[in-house]
Amino acid sequence: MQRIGVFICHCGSNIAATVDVERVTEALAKEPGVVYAVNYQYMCSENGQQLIKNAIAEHRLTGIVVCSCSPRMHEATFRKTAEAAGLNAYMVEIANIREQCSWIHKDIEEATEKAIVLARTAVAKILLDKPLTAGETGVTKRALVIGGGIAGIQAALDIADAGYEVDIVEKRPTIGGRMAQLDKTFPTLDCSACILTPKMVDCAQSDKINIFSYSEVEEVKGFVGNFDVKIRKKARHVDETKCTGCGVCMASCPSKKGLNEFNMNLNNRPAIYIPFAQAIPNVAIIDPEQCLKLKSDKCGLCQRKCGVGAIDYKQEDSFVERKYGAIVVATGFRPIKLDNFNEFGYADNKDVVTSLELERLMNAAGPTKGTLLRPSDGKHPKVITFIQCVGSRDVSGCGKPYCSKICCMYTAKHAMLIREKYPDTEVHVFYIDIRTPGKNYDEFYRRAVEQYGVDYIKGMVGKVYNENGKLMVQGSDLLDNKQIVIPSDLVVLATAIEPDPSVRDIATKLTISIDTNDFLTEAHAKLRPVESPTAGVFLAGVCQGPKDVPETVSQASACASKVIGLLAKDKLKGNPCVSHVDENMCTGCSQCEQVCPYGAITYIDKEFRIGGGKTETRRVASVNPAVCQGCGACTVTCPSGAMDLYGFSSAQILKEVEAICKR
Amino acid sequence: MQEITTTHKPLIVAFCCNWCSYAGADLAGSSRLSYPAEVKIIRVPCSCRVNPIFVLKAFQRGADGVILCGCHPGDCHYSTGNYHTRRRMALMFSMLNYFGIEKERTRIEWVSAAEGAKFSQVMNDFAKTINELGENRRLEDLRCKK
Amino acid sequence: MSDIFTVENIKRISGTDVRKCMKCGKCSGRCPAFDDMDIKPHQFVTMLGQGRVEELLSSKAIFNCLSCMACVERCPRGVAPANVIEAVRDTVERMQGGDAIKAEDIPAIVDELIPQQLLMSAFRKYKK
Amino acid sequence: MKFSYYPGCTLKTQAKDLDRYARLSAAALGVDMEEIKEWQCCGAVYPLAKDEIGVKLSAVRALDYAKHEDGLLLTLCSACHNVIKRVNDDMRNDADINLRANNYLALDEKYNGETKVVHYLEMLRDYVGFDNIKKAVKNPIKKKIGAYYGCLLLRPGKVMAFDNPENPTIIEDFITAIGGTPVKYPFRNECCGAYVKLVNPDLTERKSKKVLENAKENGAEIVITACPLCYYNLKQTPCEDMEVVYFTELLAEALGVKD
Repeated sequence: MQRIGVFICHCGSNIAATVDVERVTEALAKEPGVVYAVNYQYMCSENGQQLIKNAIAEHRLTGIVVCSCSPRMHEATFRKTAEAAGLNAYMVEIANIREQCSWIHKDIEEATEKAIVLARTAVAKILLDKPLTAGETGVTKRALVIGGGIAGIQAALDIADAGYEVDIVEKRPTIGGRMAQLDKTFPTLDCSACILTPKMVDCAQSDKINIFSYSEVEEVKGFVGNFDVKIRKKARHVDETKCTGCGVCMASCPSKKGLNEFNMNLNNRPAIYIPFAQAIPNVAIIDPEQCLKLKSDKCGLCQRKCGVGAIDYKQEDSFVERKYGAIVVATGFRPIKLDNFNEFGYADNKDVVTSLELERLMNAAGPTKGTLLRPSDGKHPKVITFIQCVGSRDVSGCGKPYCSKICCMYTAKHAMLIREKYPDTEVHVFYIDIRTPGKNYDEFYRRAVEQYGVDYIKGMVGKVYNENGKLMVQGSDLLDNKQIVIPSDLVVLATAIEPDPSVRDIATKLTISIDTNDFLTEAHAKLRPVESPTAGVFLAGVCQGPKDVPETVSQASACASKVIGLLAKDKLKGNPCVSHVDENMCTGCSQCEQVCPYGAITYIDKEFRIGGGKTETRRVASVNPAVCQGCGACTVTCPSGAMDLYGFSSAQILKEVEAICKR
Repeated sequence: MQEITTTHKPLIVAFCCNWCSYAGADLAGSSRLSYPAEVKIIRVPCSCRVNPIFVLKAFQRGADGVILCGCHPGDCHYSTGNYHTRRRMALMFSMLNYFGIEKERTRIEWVSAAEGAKFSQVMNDFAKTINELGENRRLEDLRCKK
Repeated sequence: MSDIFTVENIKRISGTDVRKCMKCGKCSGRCPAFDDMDIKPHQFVTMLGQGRVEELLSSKAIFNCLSCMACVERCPRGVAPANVIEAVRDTVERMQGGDAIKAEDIPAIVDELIPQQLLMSAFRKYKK
Repeated sequence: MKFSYYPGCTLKTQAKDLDRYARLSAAALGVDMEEIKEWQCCGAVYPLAKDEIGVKLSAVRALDYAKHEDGLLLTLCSACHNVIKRVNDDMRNDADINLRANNYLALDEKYNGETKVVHYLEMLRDYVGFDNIKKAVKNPIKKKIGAYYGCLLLRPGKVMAFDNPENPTIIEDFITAIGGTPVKYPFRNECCGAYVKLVNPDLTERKSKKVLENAKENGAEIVITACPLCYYNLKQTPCEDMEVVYFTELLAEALGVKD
């Protein structure tokens, strides 16, 4: 039998001026189950709390109802009070008679009546409250970072800096990601490699960071603080522990037809290769599509040449299973395919390139050693035309509806660098809008125009075609209301970016959500921008939305601080107001599993006694309280009524409805 | 228009999700934006916690109107909860309409934590509508009224 | 004629939502008849949105549009400038005396090889 | 293989060759082209205005006819193909046009876009197969041939679904199949100037000239087309050493059935 105490707060005159607290006290004292009712000036004050504690002891209360301000204000306070008095913290209900009553009503009669109803409703609810204990789980003090681009690198370094172990899983043979492919970075124009490669080296040298390159996440189980992850280390046919990265194998390889992915396929590489000079790990890898030994068992030259015996043609994929407390997703982006944009002639003309290809063409480590030469004939282009928004802001179904955000800035960068290095080159930029918000960004773009004389044309290109060896760029000049044709030597397309396609698979494995453009969804667009809706999983970089390097680094560091905050805890206290299942009623229909946004519900086969000494095995739902966030979606979806929510049970809410509807 | 009988005090049950609408109601309160006292709020973690049975129960016990408030679509604290609510309640309300509960007696509104003014305006408007519709007896179970 | 009815009617029969236009100018960048148009394809969309039908109705461009659909094909926003141009042309031709060619002019223009398709097209495009 | 065939007006008069060689070639390839009865002019241009129903009806009649045959309507003239394909799309996706057309025609059974509209080139690609044509070729056309697509076969791309509207390959593949060397040139999907010929011949002549010059610059000796209007406009344009022929004529020649 419950013994409930009701505590009515005056909140100075905030409540007492409109609500007749004495009448409320009298009325509530007569409620069934209520053994004590009292009013006081400030319940939340030291004295008020002491009053509650004393009453709990004196009247052997099993639960308390505080009629005061919003539970969003002082619920936590009164829970602590109750706990200090030896009561379970969840045997507390708040009747909001300030925000929902005294503050919005003027008539004392009306307000008092309503306050009584609200207090009764809270009593009706508390009579069915049960003591709840928040579960505790341990935390594995290690983080997993999926993706080894600048986002992953920065997050890993920051986490390692706080003293925690971090593993980076990178699907390519080296970390570095897209930033490693860039030539210079805006708005300062420092060399991308110069600022990135030291960070890559730091990763390699840190005793806290472990890099799984050429590896992929195979399977993820568990929950916040306790993820079990299986990692597939793809066979690179080179023993990482032995290879010194000397490069002798590359020189000896007779197969030279492989397309150099790092250089955006603009030149070739051997079948055994190190992606680029500063690769981390600096270890060779064999491309099985190109290797003569692996394809037809001929050759074997590299094995003979290798001084340390690192080549292993028989190597197979291997698996590593590790535990992690937190996961950072940083899977990055790629430029979209241009199949739907043949009006720009990308498929038919070698000298129509994407911006990322131009980065390689301008990079000292690129296929042209940093001299800007056009791919078709290796000549210096004299007229270069840039086209912005290729595939961005396109709702026709051919491209992407969003703004890719980085193109305005990198196009200004390219234009500027070209004019700086080759002042005799004419540079035109077709733009729809110039979007350069950010510190020193618009100034940067203006410099391209004012200092470097880049010709910006407001308008869009309709067709690019080859005529007598010139690329004719036909577009509109809207400010002049003319259609113009610019005979160019090189055309650069500011291609839209999209999340790396691997993100879909990762999202499924981590039960995190993805939007219609395949960007990962954050827990709250404004206030929790680096957290995924799944506890313990964090987002960094373009996988969450288009962003440039500085923004990516900020987000990665923010991610790291969230991870550190999580790993710093020894125990994670859960929210006890979670779902639970009545196994006797559960039919194992899976509907709750489908609506759960957190993947908190799994199915187990369980043995049940069915009388006569017999048992039967049934499939029933099982809620992981550490993962459940307590939204209650499953409770309503469940067709058999087996699902219920602690703290907000169906029976409680029905009682509240009844209390309100009692005339 | 018929004169509304003054003896009947309408009863309105409002289910508010903890993260947006309940906070919106708090903001309405702290901004002193009044709405009729017949509106009584029940706090739920998410609008998707509202079982159609709760709505039926309210009408069975003589409620004159039931309103659900949740986060704006796309802003749900639990990502997708209010999408379930939206679909589920569209069906529920049309069924109630079929039973004779005028569709104006049920409503679903999206109120964010910043929309105190909207909360008050929605509640005023809803209460006005309910007042105009008058007493609802269609699903009331008189056995409960001893 | 610049009444709201005409504007709305042109919008309706064009089947195009001119508000979707983001003013990139790709339609005009691609138009093969651009030099022969006094009002350019992108202007048709903008001006219809602004309700400036009087200027559109007196435009010569409506008779030079080739209906080649290049503008419709490339529009990144799903706007159809050609439909707007045709809607304006239809509006003109549906008014008395709006025909751009008359049946009695035909014998003077045709040669022996002219395909029926051309005559049919021209009648459909230039006559009520 | 049987198709209901919609020839259209021009193919009965000025473009008899286009039609005749198509029939001869089809017979050689084992394709049965059955001309639909009492067909009416398609209207030559698809009316873009949403309130034009009357001029779409003849297309619906032809489509409905084919529906009751084998459900495949074969077209040859680009203009007819464009009109009929787009009207068919309206009947499938535009409820208003569907309702009004059906109300007007009062057919025994409503027509809802069930028929599949197939262009002769699509028939060659998807039903006969270019590989089989290659096998049937007796006199390979060993020339450099430029495909002229024009507008009507390709655009609007989403409705016509004929080929990639900016980088089509079907006619090039056809050229390869009949033993020729396809010449890809950028203006192959540009407008020839079309019906504007009657009111602004200068514009049309400039457009056609550009197409032919562009084809020539890229090395084409012949330009082939499927459209009588393009054919006329290109033929009217003076361009030295450039032949313009219907694609069916080359097909018939390659198959050895040209009389």
